[in-house]
Amino acid sequence: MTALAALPVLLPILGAALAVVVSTSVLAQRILALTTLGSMVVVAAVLLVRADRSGPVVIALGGWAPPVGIALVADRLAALLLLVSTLVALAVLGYAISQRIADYGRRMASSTFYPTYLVLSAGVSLAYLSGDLFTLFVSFEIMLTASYVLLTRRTSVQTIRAGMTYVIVSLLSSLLFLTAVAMVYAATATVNLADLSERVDALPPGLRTVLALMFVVVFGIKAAMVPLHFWLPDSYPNAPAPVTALFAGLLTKVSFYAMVRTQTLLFPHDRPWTLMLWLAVATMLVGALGALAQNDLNRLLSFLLVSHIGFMLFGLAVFDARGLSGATLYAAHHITVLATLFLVGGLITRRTGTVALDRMGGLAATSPALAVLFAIPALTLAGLPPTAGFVAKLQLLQAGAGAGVGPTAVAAVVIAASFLTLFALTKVWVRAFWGRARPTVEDPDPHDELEVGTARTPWPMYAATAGLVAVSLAIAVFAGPLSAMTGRAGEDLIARVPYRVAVLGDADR
Amino acid sequence: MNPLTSSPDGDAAAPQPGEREQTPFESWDRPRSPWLLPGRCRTPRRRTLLLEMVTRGLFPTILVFSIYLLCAGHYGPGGGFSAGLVAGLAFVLRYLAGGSTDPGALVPIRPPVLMGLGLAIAVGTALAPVVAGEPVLSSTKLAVPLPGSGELEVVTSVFLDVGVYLLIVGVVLDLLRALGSGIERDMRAAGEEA
Amino acid sequence: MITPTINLLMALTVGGLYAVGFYLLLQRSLMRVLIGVVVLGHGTNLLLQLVGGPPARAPIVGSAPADTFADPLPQALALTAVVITFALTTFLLALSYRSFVLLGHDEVQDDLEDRRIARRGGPAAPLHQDAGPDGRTEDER
Amino acid sequence: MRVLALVVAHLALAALLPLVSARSRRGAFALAAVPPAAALLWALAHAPVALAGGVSSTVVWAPQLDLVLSFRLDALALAMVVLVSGIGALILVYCIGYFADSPEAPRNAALLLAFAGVMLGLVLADDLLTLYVFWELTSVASFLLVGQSGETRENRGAAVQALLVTVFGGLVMLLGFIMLGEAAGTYRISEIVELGRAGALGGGVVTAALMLVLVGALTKSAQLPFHPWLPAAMAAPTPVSAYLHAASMVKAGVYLVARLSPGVADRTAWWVTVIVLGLATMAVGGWRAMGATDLKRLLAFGTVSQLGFLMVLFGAGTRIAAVAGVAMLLAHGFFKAPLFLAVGIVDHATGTRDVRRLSGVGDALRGTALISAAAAASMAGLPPLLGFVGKEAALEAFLAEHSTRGALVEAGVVAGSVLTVAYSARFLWGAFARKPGVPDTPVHPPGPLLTVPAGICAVAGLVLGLVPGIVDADAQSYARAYPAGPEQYELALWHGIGPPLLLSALALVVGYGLHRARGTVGRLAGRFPAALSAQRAYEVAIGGTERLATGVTARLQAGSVPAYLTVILVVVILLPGLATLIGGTWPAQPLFHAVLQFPFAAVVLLAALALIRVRRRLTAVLLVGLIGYGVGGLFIVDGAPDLALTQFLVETLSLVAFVFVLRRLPAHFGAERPKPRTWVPRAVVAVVAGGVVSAMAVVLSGARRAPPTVSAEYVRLAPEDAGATNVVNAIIVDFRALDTVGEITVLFVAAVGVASLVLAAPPDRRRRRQRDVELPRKDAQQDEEVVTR
Repeated sequence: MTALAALPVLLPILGAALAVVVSTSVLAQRILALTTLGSMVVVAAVLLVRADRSGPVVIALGGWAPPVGIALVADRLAALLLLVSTLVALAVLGYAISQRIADYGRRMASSTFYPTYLVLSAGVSLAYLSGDLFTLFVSFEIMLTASYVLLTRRTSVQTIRAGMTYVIVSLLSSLLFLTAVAMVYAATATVNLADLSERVDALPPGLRTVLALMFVVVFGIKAAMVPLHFWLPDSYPNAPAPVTALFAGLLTKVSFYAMVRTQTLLFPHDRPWTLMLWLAVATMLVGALGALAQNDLNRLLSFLLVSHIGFMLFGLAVFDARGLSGATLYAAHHITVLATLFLVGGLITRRTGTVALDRMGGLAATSPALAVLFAIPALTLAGLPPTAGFVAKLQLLQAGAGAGVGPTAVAAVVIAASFLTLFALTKVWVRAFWGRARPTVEDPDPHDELEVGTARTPWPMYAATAGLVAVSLAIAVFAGPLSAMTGRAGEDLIARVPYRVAVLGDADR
Repeated sequence: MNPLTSSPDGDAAAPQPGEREQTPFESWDRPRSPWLLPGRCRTPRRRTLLLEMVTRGLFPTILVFSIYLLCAGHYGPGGGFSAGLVAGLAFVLRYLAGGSTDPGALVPIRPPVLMGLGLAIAVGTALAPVVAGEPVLSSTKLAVPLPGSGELEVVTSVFLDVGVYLLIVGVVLDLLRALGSGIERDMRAAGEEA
Repeated sequence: MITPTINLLMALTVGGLYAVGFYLLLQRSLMRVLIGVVVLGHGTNLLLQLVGGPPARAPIVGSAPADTFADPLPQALALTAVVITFALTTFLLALSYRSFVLLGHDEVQDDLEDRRIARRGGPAAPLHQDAGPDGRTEDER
Repeated sequence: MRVLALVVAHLALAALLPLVSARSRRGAFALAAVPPAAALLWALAHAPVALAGGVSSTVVWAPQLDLVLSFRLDALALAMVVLVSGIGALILVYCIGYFADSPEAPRNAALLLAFAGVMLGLVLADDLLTLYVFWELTSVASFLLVGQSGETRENRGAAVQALLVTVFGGLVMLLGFIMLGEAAGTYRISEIVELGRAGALGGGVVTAALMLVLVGALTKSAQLPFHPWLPAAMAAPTPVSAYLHAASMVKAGVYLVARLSPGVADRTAWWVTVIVLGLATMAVGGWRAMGATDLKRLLAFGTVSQLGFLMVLFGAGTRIAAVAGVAMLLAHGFFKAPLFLAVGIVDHATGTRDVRRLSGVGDALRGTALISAAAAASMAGLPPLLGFVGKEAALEAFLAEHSTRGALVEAGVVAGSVLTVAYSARFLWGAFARKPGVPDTPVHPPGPLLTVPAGICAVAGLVLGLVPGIVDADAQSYARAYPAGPEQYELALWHGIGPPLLLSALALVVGYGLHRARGTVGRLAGRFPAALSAQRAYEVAIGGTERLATGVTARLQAGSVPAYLTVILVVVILLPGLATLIGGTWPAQPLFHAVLQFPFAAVVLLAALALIRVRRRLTAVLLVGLIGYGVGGLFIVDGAPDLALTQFLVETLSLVAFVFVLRRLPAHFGAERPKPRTWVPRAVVAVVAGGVVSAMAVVLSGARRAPPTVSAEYVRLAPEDAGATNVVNAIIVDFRALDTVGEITVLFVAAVGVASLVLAAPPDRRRRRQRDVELPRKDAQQDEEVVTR
């Protein structure tokens, strides 16, 4: 049982290594990838149950008690997001495999896709579980490097620009991250998070602010916080649907998670945290307005992604148990719904041959299944009841309304952003699903990996998407126990002590 | 812009569809031939005899040195990384001397597979203690009886170093395959002098 | 206890590396950006090592008394960082090569869709409007 | 629990209906009418309990969020259930005939039934959040029902408008609900109303919350200035209009006001807003109805007007007004629904709804004309119909106040009644009269499935008017929640000749006069000033939002990577940088620690500076290598041999890799020299950011208080426990081995990526996409300057 928390990290790395070794057999690769992610889901579920029942699951790697060794910590927050993330990764993998079979035939092996996909999952898991600042950096590098590879794989004249934007901005954020780690070590001589949370307290408040803001910038870039978000809508939309879905679902939320983890554990702020309130407002509005200006479906979704990061930032800014609970709940919902929408976007493009909304039309009549698959996550993202988006937003709004005038005013911005989200999604519905059916746009590049403009879509692609819709619905149905748990998670985060005790208290064992 | 390369969108100089890539790595499982022999080298104009001679002598020496670094890491500067990089540099040297026709014969195993094996060994080392009920990534000292007399004390974390070593060698070889042979292939395809 | 303070010379060196790295990062040539990343990486790794404290003996037990050792942890971290920076460098190198192969140059170009929206300056066709008779909006015509 | 089961039954059956539709489209509607009918019977069976105080049921969803599905059947809810489920069932029956075998049938059957379910949930909700859940669902259902297949522009526009306006209101209302719930400590409506009656809801927050809630109510019930969505929504099929936009959904706002008023109507902000907007809506709706030529639009404006009237009654906060409100609520349902259904019949039978083209239809469709006459009479307030009973009560309510407010409102109500009479007459005339100069419209006779449901509604209005005790029992039960006035009032047909009756008569006479003058009035009403048009305001608001979105996005999203990086660096300078300046103290700092640091630092810095100017790629790469070796040298000086060794090896390997790639790249960087206005700002940002980093490092390292205890542990543990004398190596392969695993994973995946990038199928084989034609390079350059300026 001691290895439990390490499995979500080590299994996929092992899987990736073996996937390269067996790269001549695509069947072996598929089985390897699916079993790895499947077992990760199981492990994550067990971790979540254990973390919720009996406190954070901590393992000291190598048997070295932290802060000497690296600790992996699965508390409620980490375990919940890990579970949702692995579920999404599994579903997206199913979609991708099915698409690859449809587009390539059954025999096309790849020495790139499966290993990289698994490495990415490993990086995500490690980021959630890491109890060590430097390991967090390493996990980000694992995750990001894998994402670079996935984004630039089989890149073409059209997509290379997006790849460059993404890689360059991410590299800057990585180097700033490393710089921040160096700064932290300079001031405290430790990189263990629990240890740090004690040592940072001893620093003068001014310097605590410096460090806190450094991490806000570092994670803000990767979480697409305005004004550090510009790279995202320029890069995500150009990747194949499963890749974009995976990125949109996981990467920004991992960064947001890292922001929550560091800010709550290391730098407790005022309640509310005014700077973050402003950043949340900017993120919500700039993202939502950006979405409204788009004609490209994937770009529109990307801007909505940015906008809804602002919702989570709002929860963080309130900086009390309810706010953090809301942010956690929102993150869990956001991971699912964004991945779903991008997968649906992929299905739409596959069917219509285009991402341009003004070249689509009449899909509700020609493809009712697609209409349903789009409508449910769209309503979820817009936060209309009784979806998961509504439940999460409700918690955020309650936290805001209960935290004074400033947060209440920002809650009004949340309302405005929700409205703009609905507006943008209505636009998609009206343009793509209603109106005259338009002729399918021919595949502009029949030789490339992606087949578009075809009515031939294998059912597992729909099934994987529907599976994600089901996850999202499950979040809504089980909102009771879930919100109770995120509530406890929020209290833990504010209290800080449970985490420290779980990591360092065990050292005396 | 280089006039010899394609137009901005890369349309020009297209090889015919169906043309196979000329990377020797695809034939990695064919019988291997000796390396750096006359006749299997690049165009004579670009041969550097001195480099070839030096390489023939240095290559095994460097490899041995890298093994030393691997073993010495626990007690002085060195370790899997440095050792792997040193070994990798030995292959680089060979590549520089022999050109792109050669690296297919460098190792009897494809570089990605080498990388995969290295990584698998490293992760295996991390997971193996779990079977024995120990924490993940923990290491113990093993006493290995030597055939002659006495025992060799081995810290299990050495296996991690071995994994690292293999992986790094694989990475360097893969870089040679891609940035070395791969680019040369592209240059030939574009009609540039390789 | 020694107070681990970075000396002025090293602060200047690190600052210089960062400034040059940042400057190169802001260029359009991907190769320059790449060089900027490498320079920044050197700066970061140096910084990471420096925060351990002023120069001291190599932390190899037995070679010197333990209290004269340099802080080993930042060294280990920096070592990891060096390797990671190397990995990223080679990747970006391959990316700039790919970019060159595809585009015939290695410049980081502006995003087309963003430019399109910037030029349009107003909303596309009203929400519920049909596109034109040829199935396209004025934007594309 | 039972309520939720009822709602779920509606939804579940709705989900299954497409299967039924596949066999029989008529059967689908017939089946769809069953759940609402069952709901009506259930409610009527519980009527005694409901009137005695109400019956509650609760299903816990997410208690942490106070998200509890709680329901309550009381007098007000009972009245609404009669409208929602009773009229709903009748309309679904009507649909059997209306849609017959049209291809639209399957969608409408499922959606109408689903709508009936969520509407039922809405009116039974006893919890603000429960109410909100169903509230927004009705908006979505309305969107889909108005939009239909979305093929015509009219449908799309109307659907979008209805959705955006009502969801906007709903979202604002949600914020109000939450503020209200947080302030009151409960989301239970009955408890909030109790608190309000007890005067325990104080504070500006509650008032602000209530105003936000009103926005929701006003949008949903199509009150000024949000009303235009309702006439636009007439694009929907007539049964949909009859059900959603006359009988049920649009009453949700009125219902919400009626729900909350007992607790909050004594607040000036509340009643002033409701009454003023209600009266204005009543007037504007009535006036616009006079100018309408489409029968459905005429009725829609009439509905707007009537909803304003209902708002006034429920917002007044007096017992008599409340009684009148319940009576009018029911009356409106029973006269407006049959009127719509009649229009549907006329439309079905003649193919038009235009009053200018219809002529002599009354003779051909006698039954329909009769039903319409009864319903329109109820609308106009003629005895012995329920509409008359309600209007009498309303007129009495404000007279009984004996106050200025009462007098003013009374005047408004009478004026509104005049208009109501006028457009009622106009409707009858427009639909059924034989008009001079217009040829008789050809008519296909409708089937009984169309006329019977309409007839039942109209008869119900008559019966309830003749036996007002039924409605009175319900209304009194509801009105008991209000503070008792000086007088008792019972609904009755005959209250004796008093001011209300005289005012009624006056309204009838003047209203009929207005109708006689319809030519002039119609012209005047049709010439509504465009500047005041709320429809125009909606279009401006929506268009403005889109323009704002594009404008903001065009300015921010430059598309240029250097610009993005500059922004990031500026944020670094402004946030942590500024914080360092404010919060940091500069420690006493030696110039150097070891002499050897000088030469290496000099090499590094000089090489770095040279890098900026260099134009040859190879030189640049060599300079980078020089920096790398210099840094390696510094590592040696600092006592990090492992690090130095790795640095040297890595640097060498990097150099080799660079040279490999440089083989194919041009020898020089781009030829153009950047202009000062491009590079100067960049240089400034870069230098300041570099300075910030080094300042931060100095300040933070000067602030360290605790010794590096962790590192001391490493030194202590390494030889014994990890079996290594090289502490750095022990950390790497043992203490922090996970980092190493992670690091080689990065290396692994990067190598995989390099191979995939370089060895991928040559791009030349791909055809370029047509849609993304490259911008000319020159263009891109110019744009870049715009951005950086």
